[in-house]
Amino acid sequence: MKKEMEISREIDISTDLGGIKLNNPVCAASGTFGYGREYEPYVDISKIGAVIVKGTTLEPRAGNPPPRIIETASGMLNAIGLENPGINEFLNTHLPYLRENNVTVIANIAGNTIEEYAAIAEMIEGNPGVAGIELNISCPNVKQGGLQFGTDPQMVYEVVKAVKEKTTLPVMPKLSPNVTDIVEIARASEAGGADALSMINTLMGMAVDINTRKPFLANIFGGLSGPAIKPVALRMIYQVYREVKLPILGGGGIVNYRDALEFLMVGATAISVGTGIFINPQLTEEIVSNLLHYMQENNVASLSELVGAAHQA
Amino acid sequence: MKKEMEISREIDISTDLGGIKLNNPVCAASGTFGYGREYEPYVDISKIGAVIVKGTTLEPRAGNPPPRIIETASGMLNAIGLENPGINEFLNTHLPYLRENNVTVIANIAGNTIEEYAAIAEMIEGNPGVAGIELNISCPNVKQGGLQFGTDPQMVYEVVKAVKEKTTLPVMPKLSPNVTDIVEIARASEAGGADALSMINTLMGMAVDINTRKPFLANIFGGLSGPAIKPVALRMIYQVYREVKLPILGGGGIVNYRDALEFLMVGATAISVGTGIFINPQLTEEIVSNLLHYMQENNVASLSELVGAAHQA
Amino acid sequence: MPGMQQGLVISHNQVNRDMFELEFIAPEIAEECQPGQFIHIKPGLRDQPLLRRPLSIYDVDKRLGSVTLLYKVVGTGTRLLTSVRTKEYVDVMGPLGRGFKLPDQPERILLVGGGVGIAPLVYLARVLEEQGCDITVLHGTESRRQLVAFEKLRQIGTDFFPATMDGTAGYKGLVTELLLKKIEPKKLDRIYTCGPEPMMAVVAEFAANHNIEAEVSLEEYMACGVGACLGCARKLKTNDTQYVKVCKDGPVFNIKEVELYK
Amino acid sequence: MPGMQQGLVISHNQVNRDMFELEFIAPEIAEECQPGQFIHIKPGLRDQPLLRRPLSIYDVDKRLGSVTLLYKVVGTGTRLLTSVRTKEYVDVMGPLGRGFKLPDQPERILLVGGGVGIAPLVYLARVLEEQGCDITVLHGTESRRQLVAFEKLRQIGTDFFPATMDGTAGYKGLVTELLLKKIEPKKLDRIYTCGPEPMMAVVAEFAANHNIEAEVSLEEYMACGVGACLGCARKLKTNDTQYVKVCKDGPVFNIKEVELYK
Ligand SMILES: Cc1cc2nc3c(=O)[nH]c(=O)nc-3n(C[C@H](O)[C@H](O)[C@H](O)COP(=O)(O)OP(=O)(O)OC[C@H]3O[C@@H](n4cnc5c(N)ncnc54)[C@H](O)[C@@H]3O)c2cc1C
Ligand SMILES: Cc1cc2nc3c(=O)[nH]c(=O)nc-3n(C[C@H](O)[C@H](O)[C@H](O)COP(=O)(O)OP(=O)(O)OC[C@H]3O[C@@H](n4cnc5c(N)ncnc54)[C@H](O)[C@@H]3O)c2cc1C
Ligand SMILES: Cc1cc2nc3c(=O)[nH]c(=O)nc-3n(C[C@H](O)[C@H](O)[C@H](O)COP(=O)(O)O)c2cc1C
Ligand SMILES: Cc1cc2nc3c(=O)[nH]c(=O)nc-3n(C[C@H](O)[C@H](O)[C@H](O)COP(=O)(O)O)c2cc1C
Ligand code: FES
Ligand code: FES
Repeated sequence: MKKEMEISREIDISTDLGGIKLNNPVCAASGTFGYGREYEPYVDISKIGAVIVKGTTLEPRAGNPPPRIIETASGMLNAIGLENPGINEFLNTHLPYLRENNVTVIANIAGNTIEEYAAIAEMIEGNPGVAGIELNISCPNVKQGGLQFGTDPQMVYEVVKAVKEKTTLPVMPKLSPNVTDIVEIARASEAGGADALSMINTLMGMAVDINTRKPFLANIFGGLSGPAIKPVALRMIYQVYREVKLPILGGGGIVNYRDALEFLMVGATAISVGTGIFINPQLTEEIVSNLLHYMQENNVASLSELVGAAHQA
Repeated sequence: MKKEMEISREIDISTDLGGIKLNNPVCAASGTFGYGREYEPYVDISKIGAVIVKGTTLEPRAGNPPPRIIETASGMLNAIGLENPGINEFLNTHLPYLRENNVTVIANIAGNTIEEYAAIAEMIEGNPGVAGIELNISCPNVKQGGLQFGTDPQMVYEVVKAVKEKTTLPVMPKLSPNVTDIVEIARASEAGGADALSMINTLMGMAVDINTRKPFLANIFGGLSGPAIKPVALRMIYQVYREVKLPILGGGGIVNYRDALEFLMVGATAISVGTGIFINPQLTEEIVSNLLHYMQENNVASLSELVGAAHQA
Repeated sequence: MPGMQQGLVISHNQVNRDMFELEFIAPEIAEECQPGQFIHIKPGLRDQPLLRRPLSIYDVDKRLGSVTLLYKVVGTGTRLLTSVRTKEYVDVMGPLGRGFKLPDQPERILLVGGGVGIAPLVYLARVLEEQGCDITVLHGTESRRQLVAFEKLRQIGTDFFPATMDGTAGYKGLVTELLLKKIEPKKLDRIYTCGPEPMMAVVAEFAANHNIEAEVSLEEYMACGVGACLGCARKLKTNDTQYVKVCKDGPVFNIKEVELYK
Repeated sequence: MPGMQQGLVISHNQVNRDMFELEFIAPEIAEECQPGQFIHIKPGLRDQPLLRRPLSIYDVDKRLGSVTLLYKVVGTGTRLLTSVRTKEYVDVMGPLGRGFKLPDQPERILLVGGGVGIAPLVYLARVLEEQGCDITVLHGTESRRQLVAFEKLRQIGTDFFPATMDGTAGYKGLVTELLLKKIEPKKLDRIYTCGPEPMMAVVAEFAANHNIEAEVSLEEYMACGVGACLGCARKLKTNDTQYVKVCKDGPVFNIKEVELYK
């Protein structure tokens, strides 16, 4: 008993996500944790692995008209439309707050063109308090007629490369699952110089209001998140882990530590929770403590014993 | 009251799925209803819109080792591996039984090569009692190193074309949702001469057994079905309905008549239920009667008023 | 500061065909409750339904540390909630949102509630009464059976006037007709309203015509309930360029700021 | 013919820390039940858990039209099942599968159950007893508390011998040790067994060594429960080329046909 308690103190779950140092592997996913403030009453935000802030664009965006969200079976659809105050406001208002509160911050950035991505990265450069950049490449590329960056390997390569040229921070593209071959996209990211991969963003879906006989969301389509998508997320991470050597931030439907373990075992170095936070704002904390408990009970000395474990024959 | 009951008798919900005549629009999905026999104690199988039989190959197949199935949040993964007795056994044993029971039968066929698909279609040709052929193009193409037919537009085009050349029956490819651009695949099907489209097959997913730290399914990956995938299915049908003029058999996660209505409204001419049958073997019947009731209550005189309704501005 | 707690259910009663009153002990939450705020409650412990559901604070007993909710069964979540028994726990977050702005001094107040929209007005009435306000309540429902807050409002000491569509109690017809017929605007300092938007739209017009301060409580689908997901967006006026978040900027808004659906 | 019914729960009792006995009225199903068959039950009415769960027929009262299940709480479905109250309904399909092959004439029978694997053996004992068989039961569990079928088996009139790992009742140790030490194979005509596979593997060896007819009841994950989905596949012997379906070809198999996991 005494021995176990000692071990517990010694278990180190800090981790390195392609140069992004995390005290623990459990992060808050972009768009689900605002800029950290909103959840301050519920959780010590400085203890979260990293807070990945709301997707931020060059200019402020008003977002989509409502309804923006609707619940589905074990999931939800969202079509927020990247409402955000723009990169300046983020750097001037939100980042200082997060820095003061000792939060590990990953900036999530989005653009309509490669130049926009690069410009935002350049503006972030030099601002203390940002540990890394997550590239939301699931937005439509206006120059290419709305085709999403994240579905074309060539565009993925170019966006990553352009951003890498403008920043010294670790860069982590967030892959869209709405593709035929996720490995191809991961390889393109690697070729572009990505330091890590974030997987997965939401699946594109929709719902119909049978009373009005219209699409439920004003935007028609929305991103599906929550437990419903976990099997797809696990599969994609498993596939990519075998073929690409970059560390992976895994997420999609995690609502408890057992889910988190599945993600580690298929190959995620760290995990992110999104929708789960809406239900339980203390989820990040809870997963960390259950993870420690699990490791202790099962004599797992380090996270690396778990990462990719499901690939062993 | 009396008036309503009269209307009810007059509502005609028979429909035409690219030449496949259905007495009602609610079908049993392939692989979930065996060859009909298993559910005979629970439901009048002759009254089902169509029974789409288990995917059948040229030669008998033993299928994958267990575990083959595992439940997930609002869904399940399956990796049956196309266990089936082969096309001969289907034609000699199962088809006569179904014919005797006046079941509307759609044959679901699968092959490793284009030639196999064509050969099976040819063998079916001339056998009375098959109303149409559903092409399962989600199987790996052995000639192309395992890449699925259903993810490459060119292969889809060729498979459909080859089958059409060997049969006079309506041909309906069943589209895989694991693609970047479902509309492209639908267009390829149309170009190949498809009479209808079946959408969607399962999403590829996986699950990990955290106790053994191994993939739960012996096959590692499995197909995700059930309510979890409904938003993705609806979205894809909505997209295809706008661009391709073929009638659509819609399914993926339908467990009640409200789900069925959503599928009709995004553009499905008929619907299929799979996983839902495991929970409620009488689901096809129940949906038909609830649909009739809904149409009556809402003064909907024909299915066509509902099909695609969500596209009206 | 809002919090998250397991609230011990001490009473849970069906008050009519589809409405329930649920009282739970959660002292830290009860202590903070302001009228017009809401509780974000998880119906059931599993993923289905997945998200929490927002319910207005119907009543609070700070001494006991309890909060009471009044809810109508409309779907999955509310149906599941009905199965919670006393001595069991409910997972609650709150109090959330911006509540009603209270008058600085005793005033003559009108509350107009429609259906289950009466919920936030009851705790509001209690607090206003404690401040010495003079309170008139109009409550419109389908039928006598839905006048579930009558007893509480009478005990609090309000003047209560029901309107029922079927005439089984009080005025027969819309509560807005009752408002226009019965209420003398000159005798009013302030109005608070919650209910169907077309009803509130009439209240808004009434308030505007007579230049009376008024607030409304709005609804939108919610996920986080705290302003993090940006899901519960609404343009207060059609031509606004920005969306407010009903969960954080509301649910209560000044009636002049809002364009209500008719 | 199997059917699907809403079974009216007439009793539902917790029999130890994690085991429950659930009795429901479903006359058409009860009428058809054979020992060794199972009921496919939907825990809860929502999509979670999504699928039905197979539970063996523990006992049947054909006069009353009732079926009793004995289940152990191991996960989502069984946990949810515990919340069903008497006078509520459970959604049941059955009886499903191929049950035990009964002897043509009165025989000397041994039943070997491990843990909750005792479930199908109880109704089997009842039917065998009615046929005039001479029945010995061995039941192995962790502790005295899990010997939940003792009372029923005694009333039925079997010779009951427990084995508990902690020695709180009967033989201290594995039920298979008890089997090897206590049972005289010459006095046996037939064995039926259900429990953990390593336990059943020892029974299989015992039966083979002494050339005694024996049957086992197997488990696999199930979706449809009727042979339609091909989900519950199992190769009975490692070198078989075909898979049986446990739900339809089983769950009961002749012990000689099966290679058990050790
Ligand atoms: C701030 C606020 C306070 C509220 N206070 C109360 C209250 O005190 N008592 C009460 O009975 N209800 C209240 N509601 C409404 C309540 O939140 C919804 O009725 C409830 O969430 C429905 O959940 P459900 O799972 O039963 O329904 P669902 O199965 O989710 O949906 C059933 C129907 O209810 C409607 N609905 C569902 N969720 C919402 C939502 N968030 N907003 C608006 N409509 C919705 C939909 O139109 C749908 O057709 C409040 C809503 C808000 C936003
Ligand atoms: C023919 C048959 C008869 C059975 N009879 C009984 C019985 O009389 N009493 C009883 O308590 N149990 C019986 N079982 C096992 C019972 O079906 C499972 O314990 C139950 O389905 C678990 O459901 P859950 O949702 O609680 O667990 P889950 O949350 O689904 O899983 C919890 C754990 O249980 C195991 N498990 C889940 N489902 C199955 C399954 N279908 N087969 C094997 N293991 C599973 C898994 O390993 C998992 O780790 C029987 C199984 C079969 C196939
Ligand atoms: C309301 C909402 C808003 C989101 N906004 C963003 C965003 O701005 N940028 C981004 O990259 N991902 C965004 N996401 C995706 C999440 O970060 C996450 O990848 C996804 O929800 C899957 O994880 P989950 O199932 O744990 O929620 C958003 C998700 C939700 C539900
Ligand atoms: C156990 C199982 C077996 C299946 N087998 C086949 C098959 O042989 N051929 C095929 O085209 N689809 C097969 N499917 C896919 C279903 O026909 C259906 O397209 C899919 O399950 C989505 O619908 P649902 O959510 O209603 O189940 C199978 C699905 C399941 C669950
Ligand atoms: S519900 Fe999340 S911002 Fe309002
Ligand atoms: S569970 Fe479907 S075949 Fe056995």
